[in-house]
Amino acid sequence: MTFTAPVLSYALLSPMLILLGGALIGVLVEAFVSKALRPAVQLTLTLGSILLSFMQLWRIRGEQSLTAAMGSVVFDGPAALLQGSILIIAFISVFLIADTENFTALAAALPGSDEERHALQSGNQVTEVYPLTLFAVSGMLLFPVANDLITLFVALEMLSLPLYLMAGLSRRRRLASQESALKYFLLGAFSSAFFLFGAAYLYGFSSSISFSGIREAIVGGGGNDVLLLIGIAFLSIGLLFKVGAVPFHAWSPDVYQGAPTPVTAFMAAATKVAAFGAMLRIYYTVFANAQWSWTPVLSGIAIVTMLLGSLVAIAQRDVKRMLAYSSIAHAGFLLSGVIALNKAGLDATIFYLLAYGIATVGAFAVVTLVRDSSGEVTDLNRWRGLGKRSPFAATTFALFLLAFAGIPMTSGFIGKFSIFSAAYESGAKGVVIAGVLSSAIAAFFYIRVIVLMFFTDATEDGTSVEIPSILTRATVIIAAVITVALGVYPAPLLNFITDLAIFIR
Amino acid sequence: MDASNYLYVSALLFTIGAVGVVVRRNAIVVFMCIELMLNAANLSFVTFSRINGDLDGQVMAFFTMVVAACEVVVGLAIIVTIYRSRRSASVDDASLLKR
Amino acid sequence: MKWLTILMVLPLLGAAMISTLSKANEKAAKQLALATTLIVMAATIAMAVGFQRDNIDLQFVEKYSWIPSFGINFALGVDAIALVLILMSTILAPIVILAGWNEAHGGRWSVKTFYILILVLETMMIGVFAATDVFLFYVIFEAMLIPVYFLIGGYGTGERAAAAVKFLIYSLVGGLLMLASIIALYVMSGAQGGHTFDISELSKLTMSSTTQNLLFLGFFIAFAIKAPVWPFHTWLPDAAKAATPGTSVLLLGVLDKVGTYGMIRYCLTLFPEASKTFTPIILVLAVISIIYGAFLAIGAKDIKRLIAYTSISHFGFITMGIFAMTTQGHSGAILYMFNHGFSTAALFLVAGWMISRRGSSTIADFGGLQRVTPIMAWTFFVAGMSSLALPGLSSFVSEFLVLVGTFTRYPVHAIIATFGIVLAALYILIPVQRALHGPTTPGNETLSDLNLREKIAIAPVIAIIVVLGFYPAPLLKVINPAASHVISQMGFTDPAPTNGDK
Amino acid sequence: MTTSTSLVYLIALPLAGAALLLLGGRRTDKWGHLLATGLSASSFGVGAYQLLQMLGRSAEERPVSQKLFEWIHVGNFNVDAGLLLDQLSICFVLLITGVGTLIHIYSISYMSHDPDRRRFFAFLNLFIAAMLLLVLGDSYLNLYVGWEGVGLASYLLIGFWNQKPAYATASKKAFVMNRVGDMGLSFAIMIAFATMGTVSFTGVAEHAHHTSEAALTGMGIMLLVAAAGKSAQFPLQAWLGDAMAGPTPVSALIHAATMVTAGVYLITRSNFVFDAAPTAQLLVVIVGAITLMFGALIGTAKDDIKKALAASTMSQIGYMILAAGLGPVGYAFAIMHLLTHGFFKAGMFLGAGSVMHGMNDEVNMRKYGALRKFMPITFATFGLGYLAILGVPPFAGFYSKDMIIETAFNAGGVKGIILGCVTLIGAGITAFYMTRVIILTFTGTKRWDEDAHPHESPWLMWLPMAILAIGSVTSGFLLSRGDALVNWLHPLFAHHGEHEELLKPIVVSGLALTMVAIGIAVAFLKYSRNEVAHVAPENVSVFTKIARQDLMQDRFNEAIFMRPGQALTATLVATDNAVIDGTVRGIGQMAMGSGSALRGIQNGFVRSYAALILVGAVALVAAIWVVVQ
Repeated sequence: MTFTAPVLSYALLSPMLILLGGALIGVLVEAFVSKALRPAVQLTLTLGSILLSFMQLWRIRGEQSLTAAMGSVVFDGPAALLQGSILIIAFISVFLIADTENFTALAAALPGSDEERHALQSGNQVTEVYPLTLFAVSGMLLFPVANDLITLFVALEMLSLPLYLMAGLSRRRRLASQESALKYFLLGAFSSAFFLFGAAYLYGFSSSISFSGIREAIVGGGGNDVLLLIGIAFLSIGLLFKVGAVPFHAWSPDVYQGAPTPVTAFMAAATKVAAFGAMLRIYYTVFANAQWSWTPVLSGIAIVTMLLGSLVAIAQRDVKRMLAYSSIAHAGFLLSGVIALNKAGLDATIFYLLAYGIATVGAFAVVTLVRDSSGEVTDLNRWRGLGKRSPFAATTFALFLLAFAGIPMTSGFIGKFSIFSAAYESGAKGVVIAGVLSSAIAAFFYIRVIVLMFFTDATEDGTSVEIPSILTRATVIIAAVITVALGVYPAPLLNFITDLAIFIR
Repeated sequence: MDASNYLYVSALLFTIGAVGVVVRRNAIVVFMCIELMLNAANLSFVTFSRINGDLDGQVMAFFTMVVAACEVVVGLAIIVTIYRSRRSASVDDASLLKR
Repeated sequence: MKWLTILMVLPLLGAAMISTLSKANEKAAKQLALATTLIVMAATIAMAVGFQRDNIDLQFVEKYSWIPSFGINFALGVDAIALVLILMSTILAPIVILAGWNEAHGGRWSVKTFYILILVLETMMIGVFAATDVFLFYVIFEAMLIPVYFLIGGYGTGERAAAAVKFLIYSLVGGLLMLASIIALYVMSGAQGGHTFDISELSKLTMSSTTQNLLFLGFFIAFAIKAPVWPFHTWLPDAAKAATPGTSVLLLGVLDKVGTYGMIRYCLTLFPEASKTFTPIILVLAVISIIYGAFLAIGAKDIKRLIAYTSISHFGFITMGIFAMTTQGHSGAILYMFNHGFSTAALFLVAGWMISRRGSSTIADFGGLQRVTPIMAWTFFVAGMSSLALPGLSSFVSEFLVLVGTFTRYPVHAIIATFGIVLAALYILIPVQRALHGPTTPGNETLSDLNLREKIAIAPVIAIIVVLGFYPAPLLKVINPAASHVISQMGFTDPAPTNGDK
Repeated sequence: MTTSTSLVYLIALPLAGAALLLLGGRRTDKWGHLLATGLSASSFGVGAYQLLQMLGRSAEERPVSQKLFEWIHVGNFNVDAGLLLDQLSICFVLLITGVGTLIHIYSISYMSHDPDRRRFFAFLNLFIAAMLLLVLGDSYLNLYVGWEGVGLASYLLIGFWNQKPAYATASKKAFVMNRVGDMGLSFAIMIAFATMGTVSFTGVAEHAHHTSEAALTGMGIMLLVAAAGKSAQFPLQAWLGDAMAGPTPVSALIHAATMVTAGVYLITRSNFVFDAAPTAQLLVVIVGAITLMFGALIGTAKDDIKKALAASTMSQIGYMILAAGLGPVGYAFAIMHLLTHGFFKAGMFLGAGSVMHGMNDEVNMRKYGALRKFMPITFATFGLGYLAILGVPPFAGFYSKDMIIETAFNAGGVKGIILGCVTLIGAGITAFYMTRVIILTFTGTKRWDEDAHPHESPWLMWLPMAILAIGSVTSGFLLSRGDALVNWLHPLFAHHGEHEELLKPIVVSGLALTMVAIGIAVAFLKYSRNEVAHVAPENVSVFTKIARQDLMQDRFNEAIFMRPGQALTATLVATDNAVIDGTVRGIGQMAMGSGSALRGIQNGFVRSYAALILVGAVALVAAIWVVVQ
């Protein structure tokens, strides 16, 4: 019996490997570098490895349609684009995370205990969040390029587990933070159980764990459809949970609110990209030929998601919760891109993911700016008159809201237009109409916030806006610039996507 | 003996686990139920692997165990922190965040 | 020479220059804004001179690729209709700035912001009429809302925030309906030989009558909200009441015209069949608007709301003229758009001066102004006369053309609409009597009459109103070819004299 | 048709005057009135010149036209700003400019104490210009411009003292009721264009004969509505009485001599329409008959001298309209009465003004009396006008009115007899109320307020009165000598066969004079013998009470139009807020409500979230199952 060594083609894996390397070093730094230097070192390390991996990604973007690690990872145009988006978002999110003000000095210490206080006073700030971020990012990179069920599952957990922990790291309102971690974890695990069960049935149906194998089985037909359908259904649950689609959305408002805002920004933006990336690959390649079974159901979910997200957002009084619901609504919009199941849909979804992700990071970045003595202020009523006290925060936040609302001249509009037209092209008129309708509803509450900030006068307990750290300011500005640029002249990016985004099967 | 019976067992286990998650209050128990579901999935992997006569399913099962182990680490960490700060492991007590 | 681009860029340059000024330097901001708008006006007139009357094709055409992957172009060009409206907008802009010299004070934000918003708005006003690419049109159509939103909400009075929101929500809902239609058009164009947003290309699309009707509605409702046509009108009085007079002039005088302009340029050209299908309903709505608006104007207690309601009535006339499908009706409607711009401007500006002096916009608070401030009173009177379409003033020509044009094809509608002229007499003369006549009510004795700046601002408006009343030929010569072109494209010919079917 | 380049000056001169005085402002206060008078006079000069020119030409060469500029050309709707001066319009031109000038002169003194005299003269000039445009326009649309122009001028002049709320209301009322008439005119124009494709007089005249009677009837009725509005004919007569709020010269010029007769002009001008539309013509007659009685009856009960004269104006115009309604035979007489009436009624109004001038603007005749001695000239001129309106030979009214009565009788059949009687009785009542005016004002005992020092007016005022008086003595004779006016106008109207005469002219005159005599007698018995109460007695017949209230016309309008209108307005305002805006707000509320309702799902319990997921999972499977089946 001859044994051939597996070909891994490291070049294609390198973006992920670099990040993992960075993460491991980060762990060592956490252990051995003096607490004075630690934050700086960690930050440079994290940014550095993200940058490096991005450069590597840029180098290899051309080498399309290659599979790596014995075909368990596929690297094609969409993969490059999605990984690129994730890295960009991660990069600017790290700027926010760098503002340690948000994170507990010592996660292990009891809330309000002397231990904690002491850690805080002695400036003994643990910075495990950086390596965790890197682990999560590498998982996210792996998620959309996974080419078999094992890799997919591993990637899913790789990106989830760090996030569960990061959600619990808030310095203020720690109980809420921990609670959000718990909820996120339990529900996440719960859904991944469904995911795994679905995977099992797909394997049972196709007697293969590789996507190509499953796809062939579907194309060939003749298998036991019951297995297939249960497989699709349960696998979808896992993915829909990650993107926060109704009725698997319940976790997101609580977690978004409880988690430290930088983390919220990071997961709201990056997780969506990763999860939708995976969805695109799976539904566009693997399940494409079983579309008769799942498109209608997914359309239904998309519609419900848009409407419910928009409607409930109206009634929110907390900025972060409102953004959470708005992100639910956007999940619905994005789903219509998945349903489209055509080239236009693919391009549109990828564009939308990047545009939306960046705007989201920007929006949450602004939220981190609005503070008073006891930390961030997320109660909308205390945002009254923000326009007067902090034109910068108010204006940029308004810009991001308009982008969410899909007002022309912002990236959001181009995204909405392209994704809806793709859906319409595929004949999903109902989804488009629901989309338009919920956009109208959504506009209602975005505008309400703008009115709050600009047209009403501050209540006596006025929120003070602390001078933002350079990095946070940078994040906001970068996000704003990109949001406008993509709205005014999106042609280059769109062309780039159109040329690159072709799945290999 | 017909292998499909194992599938019924695994489906049963999965259901028990799922229901358990919904009905039990203690975070640890809830987590155990989830583990149960994972193992149900594993069982069907193995069964299918037997039915299909290839090893992929079993490989998958191994991976699952590893991942589950990681999950336990993270999960217990979180649950323990909560327990320490709340002096209770009931998932219903943790309901600050709502509406 | 790239006229249209230049026109669109100039205000932006002005805005940029203003933004470099210090907040304190309000005077400079005003002067800079005024200068900019004057230059733009001059440029527009210069362009208009070079316009070839009898050429019904688009002129001053420009086209730059914008988003190739969607077949979107930054395409500009004007026909007579667009030209007339651009002319109106750019003439109104400096007048508004000069007339409302101090209305930016007491706003939430600095004076310079106000003028930056105004100039940005001017760019969009030009662009929205000049766009020949549906996508570009939509982008400006929507983006335009933002500056107005901040102008109302930031510098208005009273319930300004609520009014601004109402305005924005209404418009956005309409816009989204239009977006749905636009998406459908885009997809269809893709299916029928290449994605495009070029109007002339899109008008060639073949589609089932059901589709056409639905898409038509998508566009029409958006425009009916903008115009506004009954029953989509309730945002206008609130907005007009809350906004500063200058803003109201731009809102009613220019922005609302986008609605009626859109009906001609998009509804009729893109969906001729559907337009015919819906004409009966639309005509009814138009007639209702005319009568209904007039009655609400009669019932209005607030002078700004009153003017807003009169506009609803006037937009009824315009809509009726558009869908009467006769050259008279059509030319009349287009001329009406132009005239209404100026008569409303006159009314709003003078009303604004009255209000700013009296510190109240309730009609009952005025009285006997004719004795205290004769010039202001008579200016208001003349504006009112043109609003009730007194022969010899510009509005008469357009209103009569609309009526006569409608009568030849839809006599009943025309007859009902004509009752509007009696109501018009009431809704103008009632405020005239309450505000200008009678004994001078306490608190008004010391009001000051118009100062030189205000006289200079209002003089050209009055002049235009009078001159065009007696000699509209120059405008009509420009409008007629375009109007009859649209009519013939729709496959209509004017009804021949019936001799009473003898 | 001859063309001319000088017609425009007729209008341009007074218009320039108005513009100059209005824009010039206070600077022109000193000489403004003189300029205005001069311009109006020079306009009269142009008119006279035109007449001479015209006389020099043969009948069919007489009409003169001038195209000023291209006005409205759209599709096949082509209207130029063009003027037409023919035998008909020249009569009006001279009446307007002539009487107009006299009244300008009169006003110089009458308004000398008014701070706004300049504005007054500006408005007078504006009126002259508009009125000339009305009679000179060569198409219905040009006429329409003048038509509303005079409406505007009348509005401005009635409300000249609008600081008095009542006056302001009066002016508004006049404008609005006129607008109702204008609406009729615009309908007529629309019908003309839709059916004949033209709105010019010549064009319509050509097409009329091959256009269906239905269309022409419609057009005719609409023209009648217009005429009723402008000429205060039933049922749009209510505004004229209140219009007396204006300064007296205005009442003389606009609401007696010229503007209110525009309706007669419109109908005679549109003879080609009415001749081809008998029904419409009949309506014209009916309206005329009703109004002449209506006005006469109101006249009997008025104590306000101006209102009494106004009522009489209404009734006299009734005569003209009636005559015009009698077709080709009547047109000329209508115009003749119009001209003579222009003289004597204007004269009497100026007289009334002169009286008021002497009595500190007192208008209640019950507070006059025995003024004969104090203002002899006024009395004389007024008296001549009185004789003229009564139709006593050889005064002007005798010729014009008797012609109308005669033609009425000759209209044939029952119609003829009814109309004849109506006109006769009208003549009688006229005699009654005019005599009443004379007695109450000039004869009898003094019933003045203490502070009244009646005195004769300055020459600037009595000169015009005198001239007009001469006119009211001679005009009738001159115009009818050798059927001068009839022959002059003849070419414009359809030729008509001779009617068989029901009554000989002499008989008619006899009857008329008898009626007049009776009227005078009754008046003397009632007012001259017994003392006149200082305040109007209340113990009078219901009939009188009703007459005092203008036969309930205002109550009628209020009940039928005003109150329902106000109610409707109120309802619509309420609806707009509650229903339409309410719906919009409701949608907003709904979204809000459902939003907060759905928040309930998010109860914070992780187990219920899990349950949600579980349910979702089951639902998902079920859904897919359904889809597949």
